[in-house]
Amino acid sequence: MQAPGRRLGEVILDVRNISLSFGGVKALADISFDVREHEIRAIIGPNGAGKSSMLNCINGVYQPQKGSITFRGKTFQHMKSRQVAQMGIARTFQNLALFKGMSVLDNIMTGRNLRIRSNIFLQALRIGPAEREEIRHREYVERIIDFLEIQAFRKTPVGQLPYGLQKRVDLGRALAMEPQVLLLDEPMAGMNVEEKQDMCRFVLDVNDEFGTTVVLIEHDMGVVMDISDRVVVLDYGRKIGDGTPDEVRNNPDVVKAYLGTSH
Amino acid sequence: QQQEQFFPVLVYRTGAYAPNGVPFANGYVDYLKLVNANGGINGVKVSFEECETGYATDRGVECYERLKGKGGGATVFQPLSTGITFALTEKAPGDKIPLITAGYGRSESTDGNVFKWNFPLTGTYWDAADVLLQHVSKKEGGWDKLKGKKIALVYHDSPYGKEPIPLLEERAKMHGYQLQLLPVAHPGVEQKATWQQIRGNRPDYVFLWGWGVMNSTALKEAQATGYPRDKMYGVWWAGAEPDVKDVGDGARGYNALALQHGAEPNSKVVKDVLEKVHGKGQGTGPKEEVGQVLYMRGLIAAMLGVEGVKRAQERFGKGKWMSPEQVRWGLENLALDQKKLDALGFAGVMRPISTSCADHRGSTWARVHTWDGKQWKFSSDWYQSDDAIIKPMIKQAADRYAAEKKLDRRNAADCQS
Amino acid sequence: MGYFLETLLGGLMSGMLYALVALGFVLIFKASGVFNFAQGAMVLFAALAMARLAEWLPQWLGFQNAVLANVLAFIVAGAIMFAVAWLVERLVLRHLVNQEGATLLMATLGITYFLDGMGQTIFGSDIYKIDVGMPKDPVIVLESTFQGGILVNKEDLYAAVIAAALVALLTLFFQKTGTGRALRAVADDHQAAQSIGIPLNRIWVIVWCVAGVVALVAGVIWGSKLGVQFSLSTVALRALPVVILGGLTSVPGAIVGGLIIGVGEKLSEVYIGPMVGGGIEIWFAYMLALIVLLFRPQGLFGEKIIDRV
Amino acid sequence: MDSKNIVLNVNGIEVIYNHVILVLKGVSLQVPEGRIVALLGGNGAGKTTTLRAVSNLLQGERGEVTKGSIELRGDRIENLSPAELVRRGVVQVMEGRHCFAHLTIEENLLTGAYTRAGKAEVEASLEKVYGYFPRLKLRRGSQAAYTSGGEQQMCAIGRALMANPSVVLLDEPSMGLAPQIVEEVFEIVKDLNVKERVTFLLAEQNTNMALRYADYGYIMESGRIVMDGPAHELASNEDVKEFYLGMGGGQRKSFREVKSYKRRKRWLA
Amino acid sequence: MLYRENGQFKTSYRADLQIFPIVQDRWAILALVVAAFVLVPMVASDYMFRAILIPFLILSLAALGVNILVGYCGQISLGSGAFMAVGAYAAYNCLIRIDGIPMVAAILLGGVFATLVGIVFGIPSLRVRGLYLAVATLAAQFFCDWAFLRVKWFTNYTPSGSVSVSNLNLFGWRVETPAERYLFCLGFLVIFALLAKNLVRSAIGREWMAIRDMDVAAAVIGIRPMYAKLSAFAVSSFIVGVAGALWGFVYLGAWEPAAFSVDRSFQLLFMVIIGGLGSIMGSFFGAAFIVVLPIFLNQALPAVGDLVGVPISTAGISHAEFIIFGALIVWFLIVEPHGLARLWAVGKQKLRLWPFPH
Ligand SMILES: Nc1ncnc2c1ncn2[C@@H]1O[C@H](COP(=O)(O)OP(=O)(O)OP(=O)(O)O)[C@@H](O)[C@H]1O
Ligand SMILES: Nc1ncnc2c1ncn2[C@@H]1O[C@H](COP(=O)(O)OP(=O)(O)OP(=O)(O)O)[C@@H](O)[C@H]1O
Ligand SMILES: [Mg+2]
Ligand SMILES: [Mg+2]
Repeated sequence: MQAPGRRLGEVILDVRNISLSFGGVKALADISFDVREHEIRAIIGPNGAGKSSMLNCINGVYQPQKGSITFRGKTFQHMKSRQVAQMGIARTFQNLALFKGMSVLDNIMTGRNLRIRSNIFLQALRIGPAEREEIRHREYVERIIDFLEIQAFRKTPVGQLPYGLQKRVDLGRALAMEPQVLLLDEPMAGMNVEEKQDMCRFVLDVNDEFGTTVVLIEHDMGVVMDISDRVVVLDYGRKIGDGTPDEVRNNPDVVKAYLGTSH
Repeated sequence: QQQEQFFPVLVYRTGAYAPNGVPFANGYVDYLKLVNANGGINGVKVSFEECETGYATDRGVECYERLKGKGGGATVFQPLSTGITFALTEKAPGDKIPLITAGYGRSESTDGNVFKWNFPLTGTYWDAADVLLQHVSKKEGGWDKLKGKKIALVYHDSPYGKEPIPLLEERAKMHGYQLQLLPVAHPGVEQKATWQQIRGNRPDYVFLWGWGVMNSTALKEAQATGYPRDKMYGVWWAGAEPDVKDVGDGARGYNALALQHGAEPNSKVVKDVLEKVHGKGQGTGPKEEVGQVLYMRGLIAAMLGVEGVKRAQERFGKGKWMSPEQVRWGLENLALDQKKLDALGFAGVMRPISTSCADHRGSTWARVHTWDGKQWKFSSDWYQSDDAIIKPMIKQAADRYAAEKKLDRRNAADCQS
Repeated sequence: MGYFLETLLGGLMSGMLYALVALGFVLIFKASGVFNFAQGAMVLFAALAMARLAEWLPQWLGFQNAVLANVLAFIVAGAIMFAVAWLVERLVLRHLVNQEGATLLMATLGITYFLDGMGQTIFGSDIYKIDVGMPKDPVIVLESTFQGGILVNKEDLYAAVIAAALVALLTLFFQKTGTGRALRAVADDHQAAQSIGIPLNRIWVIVWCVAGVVALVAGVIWGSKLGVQFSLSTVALRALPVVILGGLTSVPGAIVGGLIIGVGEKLSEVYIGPMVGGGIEIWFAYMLALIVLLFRPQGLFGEKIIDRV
Repeated sequence: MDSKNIVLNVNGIEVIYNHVILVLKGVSLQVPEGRIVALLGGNGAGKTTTLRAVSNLLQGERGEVTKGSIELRGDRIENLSPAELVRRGVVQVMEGRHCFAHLTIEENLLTGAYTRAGKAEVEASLEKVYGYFPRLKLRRGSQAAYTSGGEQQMCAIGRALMANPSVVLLDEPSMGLAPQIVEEVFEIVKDLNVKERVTFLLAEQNTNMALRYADYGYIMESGRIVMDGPAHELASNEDVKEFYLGMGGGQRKSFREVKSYKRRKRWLA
Repeated sequence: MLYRENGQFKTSYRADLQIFPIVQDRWAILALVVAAFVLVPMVASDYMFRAILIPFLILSLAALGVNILVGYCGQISLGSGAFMAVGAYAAYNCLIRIDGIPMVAAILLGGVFATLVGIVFGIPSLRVRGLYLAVATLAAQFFCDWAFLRVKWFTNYTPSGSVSVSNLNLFGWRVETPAERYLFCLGFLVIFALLAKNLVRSAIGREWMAIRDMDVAAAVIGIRPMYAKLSAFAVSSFIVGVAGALWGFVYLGAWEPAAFSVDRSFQLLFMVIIGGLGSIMGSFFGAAFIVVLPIFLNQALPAVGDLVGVPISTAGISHAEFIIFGALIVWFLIVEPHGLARLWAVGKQKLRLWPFPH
């Protein structure tokens, strides 16, 4: 099931034999999978399977004890967060890691930080180039705000927003980085169907218009099966399935470990 | 209606140094009340206002600013804090208000040629240190006996505590005793390590340059480490009742300088205060406190200010209100001889004082008193500090100050004004 | 050698006294996540109450017995500290549930000012004496082994023993699962704790009350050593590095921290101080704490700082 | 509904945050004894706020009920402390988990039983919760902060159950849980409801599930109740189907398809 | 009804990016600044200048600096007093050791040295956080206190260790009268406030806030914690250092380390918390509250006492001052935990709605 006009490219992100454990808990055991350019890749699995930990490894938040990650042909033992960001990988968080004291606008503006060129003195004086730069980025961020339909909350401190909107802001912040790969950790948790539809639309649009590769963790099987190209299934640190949604849906291991019978 | 002579009173009745600040303030205020009870300064009534500094420099500066313009111009400021003195020394010349720092403040401000507005009357810390050394050397049997002796200075780690160091070092060079410097951080309640060092080092004498709780703490620690109290000598700010009161017997034998006076419950001025101020129910503090060491110092400080006014009136018009500038002249030309002192009721409390343009200190006399477990008793004769040593030090320090400030020394003509 | 041991011993004993003050901080922090800036003021307030009551009660009630006076004063001062705890909860903490640490810290600062002012208004600002009959003069032991012997301060020794006993008691209290766990829960999340029925109000009164009693004990011991006066509240500043070194949430940490800081600062002042002009003990204590923090950011026994997305 | 059996009666409440933000504009709802009532609505509708108002947890958020009344079995409860409410059997599972980060999973659960005496009973409850969520048992010794999102959610639910409540306010229990577990949670709800007559007020985004298990539903929008009715009626309402169940025209729409008709309208890159 | 931004549409982002997007605010602030520069010097008394306005301005400046570190970057610091001291002593040494150096340059150099020291003591912040960090900064405080007492070179070998500065002049303009001193400080404050405001609403300010609110997430979007924290320490201690130099030069004239003791550090921290963490405006409110209120109480209480016919003693007044001050702090926090600045904002919001209740 592939949208017309969308080609999957080469492998852009290749995760090889990643192992990660915390004390006695083996969060990830020898996990390998790849992500191809422009695709929407879902990761699913029961609670505590290691999905978020996987993203954390790609992201440089956790450092896997074993394995390597290859991004665009370059291989890393483990990555540094800033490096990852500079290479064009952005992410959202499962537990909302927004900057609580800042407004929606400022939160999304932080996503542009890597692209700010003027130095601290120019910023302090805010003359010419610094101001122009600020406005340029502001314009970009405003487009994201329009896109995510959160214009009305532009200046609201994010702490006061309802949960679902915070999730959108989180997405907005990631989008502001103009990423090549977008890692989404349960972006649709705590939303009703209509809102999930909106979120899906955002994700699909980004994927479509910019060819952004998306890695998506989600528990709503409807969403996963509908919009992803390929799915990885983790189960307590092990990989138990990998393939198109249809393949995964019919994989007995997956059904047993995760989907249950009702789906 | 005649203008009243306004005395600002900077006090600290709360905070870490309150136990010592309160009796001083009470004495100061009571004396002003006594002056009024006696009809004012040649008929000029005295008014006053307290301002709480908490011994903090910035609060002190605020008080100064608040009170300096009152009553046509504050007569004289007495900050009772070395820190505030330093700050006001910079401000007073601009505002043309004299500062009396009786027994504290910067030692070099004795040099009236440079420090036109400062009056460290009755003695400075250099005098104090010198007198202590004289006393100790006398005990030992001569200056030469000090050779090889160890003297530890336990001092409040601030300009106040550091003032005596140059003199002690100067004398150490001359007489070959060993000086050990032991600073104690504000407010002085932590001295365990200090006294541990003293116990390790066993100095022959300990000089105590403390203020407030630091003094009583030092005595307690001395007791706890078994250092003999009779080998301890305090400066005149470390020799009053609050310092020893709650140590009680543990402080027996402890000596301290008396800034001329000690506790003087029997002096005439005390009786006057009891009769004319306390007797009328206008006393500022508790009755028992009248005549105690710091109370007396408050009285004397106030008296010096009042006498400055009186002296100024002699030149600028008896019974008139004196401007601060005129008072400054009065302070610079003080001539409190024994007769005047007797008349004021200060007989036996202090020695005559006379100042001049060059000498703003007026007296270099001091003696030692000792705590016997119940009260302070004089235990030495009068000493006079050695100007042969101190004068050059004053000159040098004052010159430095003048150079830094790009000030010229006052000339003879200026001295007349 | 004897001198070294003596310094060490002195350090250990003053360490115990720091620990006693530190304990107050730890208790309140552990149980509510509030850094109680007012601990020093509470020590002062309690000590002032104790000192003055021991003077006043015999006058009011017309008896002479000094022991009785002290006992009564201690009890009444304890009751006063309880009242303080109750008022603090009623008037302050109750209204600041779920607020950030900085806000609560600031509120305890307000309490500090209030207590300082109140204490001095009610009890006066002179130096007062607490005399619970602690021996002041030193004893020299092991004179045969070391030249000059080792000087031991009985007063310190008693104080250290009392402090140790108190600490042991409180450790037990916290280990006793139910309450201890609830307190930790409150510190983690006021709201969630409320949502499962932990009565914040009562817990806070209890904890502040215990902290008040600890402050009273600290006040009595320090007060009898140093005299009761405003500067007593500055012992809080000495106890801070102790709390941090031991870990903000650990009762035993307060002890170990206290001992380390006590010994560290005394040794440094005695052995390093003279080389650099002295007066280094206070910053040395803080530097010591800082160095430990570089290796263990949560202090020696503190709960690991949670750092997770 | 039979008014005698109403446990929880919320009557026209208005809630203001921070003295200025008016969020609830007169919300009324009733929860009958032994029933499951669902509270539905989009993001920011005010579900959480309603639950907070009931459980009196508003204060910590600087919110207050300015109008209306809330009654529990006929008694006004606006001024009770949350702890007192728990004593009366009302427990809330807060949105966003709020586990005690430094406590282990097991300690979290045991803290949930704070109001209960009787060691043995608590022990039994603990076993019961572990029975419901075996994953928790596996991770019992781990500090809550270091467990996965779903595990924390289980912990939060389990912790509330440990209080042995008679009325549970559940705020988005299914958030972040795997599909099976979601199902299980609702089964637990049903189970407790049937076997122990526990009453539930359930704020939930998973409308589908909620309406399947609830007896009655309220739908909120921007601070008001806009629709209510028995669950099965709501479930068959066309608007509800369209907006809350994602079943325009009786058929579940693919998430991929939704996009195509809305897309041009919005994204103006 | 009057205070409303309805109908004020911003047509460009530049317009929206102004410091005060609402016209009324802009005019009000402009009027305030003009009044501060023109009106105040005409009407204020000497006492106002020297005892209230000047310390208020200087401590506002210091609070501003502290707010950048504590309020914006979330690094609790109790070492601000030390950085003030470094600023003051460094400026003093520049002034006396570099011939012919203009005073402004000396003051700014004081700031530069404070920056260096600030960065050094900021390094632990890379590992240590929260209250634990506060203690690390206290180490800075006590160390600096000690160093300025003990190292004689800093105090130019004055025997007492107290230093003094006089003859302030700014490129030939002798800053002599209180009004001139006031204007001098005001100039510094306005410029620094503007620069600081620019910083906190630029990328760097967002970095600081991001680090404060959620450092892991900040790292993930490419913010370097080290750069953000150390730059906050640097900017903050620069401003605090300048304020310290002004405190010594302009307000005190002569000072000793006690002028920058740990009490000052606490005072500054209180200012930013009471005023509002993460708010430039809050620094001013906080400074006003902490500097002016005690003085006001100190003067108002006797009057009140007279009014009701109970003369209060000096001690009584200052105790009452403590009590009232403490109670007010608590009261304000209960009314608005996020400080006076937030209270102000909420007030404005209410005004906007007025006369409707919501
Ligand atoms: N920092 C950590 N320290 C200790 N254990 C951890 C840590 N991070 C994750 N774990 C453990 O690793 C396992 C995997 O966690 P992870 O967060 O990756 O799960 P997940 O698949 O995202 O689950 P969910 O769907 O519930 O979010 C869990 O059991 C969790 O408790
Ligand atoms: N602490 C707060 N301060 C100010 N406003 C708040 C606060 N909490 C919530 N709000 C506002 O109240 C409104 C309702 O929020 P609430 O959390 O009750 O919604 P909800 O229905 O639970 O949404 P969600 O499904 O996203 O959880 C929102 O507009 C939100 O911005
Ligand atoms: Mg996860
Ligand atoms: Mg909600």
